[in-house]
Amino acid sequence: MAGYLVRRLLESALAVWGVVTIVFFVTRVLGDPAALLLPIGASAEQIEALRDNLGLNQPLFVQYLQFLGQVVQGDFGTSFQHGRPALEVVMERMPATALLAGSAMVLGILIGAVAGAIAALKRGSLAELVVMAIALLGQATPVFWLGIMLILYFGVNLGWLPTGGYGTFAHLVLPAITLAVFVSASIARLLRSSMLDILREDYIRTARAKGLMPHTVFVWHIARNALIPVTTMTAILAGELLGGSVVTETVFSWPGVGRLILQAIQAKDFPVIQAGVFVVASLFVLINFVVDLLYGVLDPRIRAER
Amino acid sequence: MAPPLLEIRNLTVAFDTPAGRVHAVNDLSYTLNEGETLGVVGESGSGKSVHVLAMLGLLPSPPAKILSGEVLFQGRDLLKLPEAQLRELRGGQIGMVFQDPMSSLNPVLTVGRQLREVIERHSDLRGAKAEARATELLDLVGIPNPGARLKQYPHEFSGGMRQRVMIAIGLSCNPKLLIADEATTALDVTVQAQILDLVRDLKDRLGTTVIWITHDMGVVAELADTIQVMYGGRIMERGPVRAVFRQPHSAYTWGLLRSLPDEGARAQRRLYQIPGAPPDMANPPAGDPFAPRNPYATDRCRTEVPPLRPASPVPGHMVAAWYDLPARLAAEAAHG
Amino acid sequence: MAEPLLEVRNLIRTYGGNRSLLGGARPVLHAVNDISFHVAAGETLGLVGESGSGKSTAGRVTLQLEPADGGSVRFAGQEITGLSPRQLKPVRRQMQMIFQDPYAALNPRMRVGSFVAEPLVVHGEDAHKDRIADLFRIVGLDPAFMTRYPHEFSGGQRQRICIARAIALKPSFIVADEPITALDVSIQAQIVNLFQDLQDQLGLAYLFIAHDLSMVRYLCQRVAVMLRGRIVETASVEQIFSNPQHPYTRSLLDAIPVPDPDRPRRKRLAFDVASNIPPREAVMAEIAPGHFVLQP
Amino acid sequence: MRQFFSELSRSKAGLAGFILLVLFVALAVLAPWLGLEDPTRGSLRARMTAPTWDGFWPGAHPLGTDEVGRDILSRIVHGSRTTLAVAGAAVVAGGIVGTFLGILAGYAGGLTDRILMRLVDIQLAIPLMMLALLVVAALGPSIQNVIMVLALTSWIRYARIIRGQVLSLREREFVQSARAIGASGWRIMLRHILPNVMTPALVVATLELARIIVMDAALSFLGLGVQPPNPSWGRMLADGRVYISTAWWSVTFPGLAIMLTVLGVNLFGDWLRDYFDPKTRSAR
Repeated sequence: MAGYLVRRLLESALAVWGVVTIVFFVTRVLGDPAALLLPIGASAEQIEALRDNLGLNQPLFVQYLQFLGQVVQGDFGTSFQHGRPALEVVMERMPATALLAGSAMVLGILIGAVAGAIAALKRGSLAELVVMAIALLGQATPVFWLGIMLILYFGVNLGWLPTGGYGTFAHLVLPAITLAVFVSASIARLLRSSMLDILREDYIRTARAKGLMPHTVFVWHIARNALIPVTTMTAILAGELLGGSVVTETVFSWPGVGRLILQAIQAKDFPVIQAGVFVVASLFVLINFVVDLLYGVLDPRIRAER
Repeated sequence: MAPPLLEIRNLTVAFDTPAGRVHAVNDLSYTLNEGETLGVVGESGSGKSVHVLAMLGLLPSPPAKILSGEVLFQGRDLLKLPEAQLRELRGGQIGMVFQDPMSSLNPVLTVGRQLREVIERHSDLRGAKAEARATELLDLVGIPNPGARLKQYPHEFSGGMRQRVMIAIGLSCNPKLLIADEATTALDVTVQAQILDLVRDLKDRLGTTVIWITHDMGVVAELADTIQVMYGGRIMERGPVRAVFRQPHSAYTWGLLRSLPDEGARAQRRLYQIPGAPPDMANPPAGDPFAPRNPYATDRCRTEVPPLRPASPVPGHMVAAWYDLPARLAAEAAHG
Repeated sequence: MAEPLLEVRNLIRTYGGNRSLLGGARPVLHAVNDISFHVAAGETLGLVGESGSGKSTAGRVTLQLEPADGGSVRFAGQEITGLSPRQLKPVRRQMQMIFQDPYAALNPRMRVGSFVAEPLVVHGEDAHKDRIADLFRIVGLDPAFMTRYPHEFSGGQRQRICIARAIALKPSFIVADEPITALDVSIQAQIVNLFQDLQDQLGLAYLFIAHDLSMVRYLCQRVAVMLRGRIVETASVEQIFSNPQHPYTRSLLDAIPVPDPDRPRRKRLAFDVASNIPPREAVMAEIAPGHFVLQP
Repeated sequence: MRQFFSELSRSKAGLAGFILLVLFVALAVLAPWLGLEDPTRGSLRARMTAPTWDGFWPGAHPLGTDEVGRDILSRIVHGSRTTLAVAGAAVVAGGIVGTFLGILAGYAGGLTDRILMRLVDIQLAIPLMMLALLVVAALGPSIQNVIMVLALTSWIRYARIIRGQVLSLREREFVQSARAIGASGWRIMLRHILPNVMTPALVVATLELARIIVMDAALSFLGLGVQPPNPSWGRMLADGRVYISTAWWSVTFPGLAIMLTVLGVNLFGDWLRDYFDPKTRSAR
């Protein structure tokens, strides 16, 4: 187990290093930051001087090593737009992103789990049909469009909720519901199909042959085993939410990391792009790490392999 | 004479498939007395497993459908019993052991938990008392160090040990009837031998009635009082083990026995082989299902299903055949 | 004495062990641990053992489907361990394999005719329809079935298809890994007889792998019994059945359920495989001509 | 083929999905011949006209017009060309690369497998949307680049699933048997493994098609997709969003088009998976 932990930590570190490398090389292709930093009409000499100053004239590999050295110290450079350390700018926006993604996740899992379980247990009923139809629609609806539609109806037409922004609980409602629809649709569909698979397992027949009460069979034999695929799905959805934050936060004018990264890309603000993607990817790597450990708790067979 | 423990009357079970309705069990009737051990022999598609799952309400429906019949257990018709009452019987009065001990135990729960939950379901034992009973059961089925083993998960047990656990679960509430469905098929021969010894010992000690489903004639010979040979969803032959093995009256039973390698039979190079293949249950042959593979089949066999009739003077020896096998064999022998 | 067709000496095959930094270390498992046997042309050797005894691994390593970690395999006078795939190709014409599960042994996306013809194609031989049709007839199948896909066949028919493929190149040696275990009882005898007939017609030698001794007595001239990666006893069928020496062989014989209700039943001596690992220093001793037993 | 359609006609959901898909593909292919208005030219007189069915075809705007007076129906129909072409190309490209690498990793094993799977892990650490954004921002939003980026986010899904399939296929006895007759590695991969992973690859492809359509729309929505004057659904949403309080139709219909397409793909994909899955097949 300890060996496994060390190995898994090493893998995580390797993944983060890979991310840093990809981000470094991709951003170097984006354009010339020196030209951006100076006012329009700056002379070629001025640009050259600044390039020298920023270390942009050194060989790419040297720049990469320097960059790695800085990243290890948490230094992503100064934001061109904000004039402050990039990591600081990103971390300021982190709570907003975490709040939105977290509340959407919790809400979505709750709704999705209940709906999926009902659909699996009431096979062939009207309830299953309704749940599955809604889930299918929910999965097919692009999150950003659903957001716009909810804004149109509840914000513009009914005027019940703010159309965007951040600060109060009312601001959180629409974006959280929008994302929760997507999460719960995926969870409901996955839970239903994995429960139907589990229902075909031999050990369910054993449980029924033991004359156990239906709720015992459900909780300890069906749900307990269905937790494993749902955990996997949770990690995947977390990635989708973090990646999709770029879009949702734009739709709802939500001041999170996603919107910050988009603005930074438009402004070619490399330090912020790098810091932003680094933070989001690290968070995602961390989530995957935790989920992996959770498997060990949920599935004794996996525990034994480690 | 005491009434039989189990009486099945005209049980017919079918599966609805895209290709149409497939009859897995056809008009099956038999009785089982208390303390008796019944060995049910048949190959895939014979209906041997389906009929016991059907009577305990364990077949998924759809696609399975019980079309007719009664299953009287201690006088009560299981097929008409509400699910709640059937649940009381399952695991309590009737224990079951399945073929694959690998997949029949829940992989994420400890063995102790899976034993305790059935004990607590059907008895008043709780907590430490249930734990003690679970330990006692593991000990009973010959698992060393039962106290520690209870805390382990199924994957930490070998196949044979897992099947012992399944037997412990099946026996946990002192059932009147234990049903084992191919319980030793997935096991190594030496482990199978140990399990057979164990079951023989347990049924002698506890007086349990047993239905042992298998495809192995040898296992039946070792364990059963009565043998019931099934084919194509029907009983081909049934009777006291000794009588049936000594003089089978169904060509199928006879073929199965002859195709086994004999002790000291090396001189003859070829085994007797039953020609053809098991019937396609979606398109079963008319008449006797075994007729297309039966060298002794008569025209009547191919058109009309033979009823189960007394086969020999031995009480309870029944056969479903339009032909007289011993007479035919004797005639063949006389002609050289 | 002439060299036997197949001569296996001190064969070793291990699994697990150290891997790279991120792979983690697993304990070494000796699946096959220093075993030796030989098969003469036209002979059948039974290799008997329970699950985990290493018998299937032994079969695969003999055919070089897995590399040996030690020891030698000589086939028709040629050392075949350590050969490259290219060097092995001509040898493969001579030795074939038949598997346990006829459902997994056929490519579900290939017509059975092409499947049977594949060895001929791979070795650049004429794979004309007539030749395939002959193969179908030899194993007792209707050549009209050639254009069908595997799912249209029963287990017994599938095993016949596999046998047709195995004999397509007219090999002299076949490893049959529990070829009847997965079949219905009423079909097993058909396949066993087919094995006998093919041996008579083609002069094949078999390594017949089985998990119990019941069919072995019928098919084999000699038997080797495996336990935990070691061979514990080798002898002629007659010697094994009449005079078994190793306690494990005895328990295997004892375990065969006898289809005779009149045989008196006694409680068997339990042989616990887990606690009877043959010690490393044990060696085989010849206690009678051709009868070898592992001595502790 | 006949069996395929007879099974399909038995599933309402699968059939509905198939019809939706065929409908959108037909619209996309036939767009120039449908007598629609020029999707790129508007008229200032017709700015932000609400949907009207008067004097339908041609002349009216059944789905209204946008802020520069372009017919929304025409833009949606022409936009489907871009969407389906981009998504289709990305799915095929990602599918070919991913399937190939998946087979290679699974069959070759060892170092090849380790390196490929580490690469997958690293790429998976960056949420796909962010990776796509970064790369498009760096390379510029041309059609080829968008396709490439979408394929880049897609190959890993194929590779992972196909590799898993190959790992179990590799142990299957017919593959062992092919090795026993002396077949080469390439022959085994091509004749024995590839045909047996085509169905899972196809199932992944439908899942991916749905995901890629949405991601493509999201990229356009953020202004990093296919550039104007080519109509694209995501771009229409972004443009219409500004006028949300006065012209609801300009955001509603493009989104509806995305949703229906994805719904069609998902419905058909679900059915396809069941159709190919032996477990559910035998249960039916």
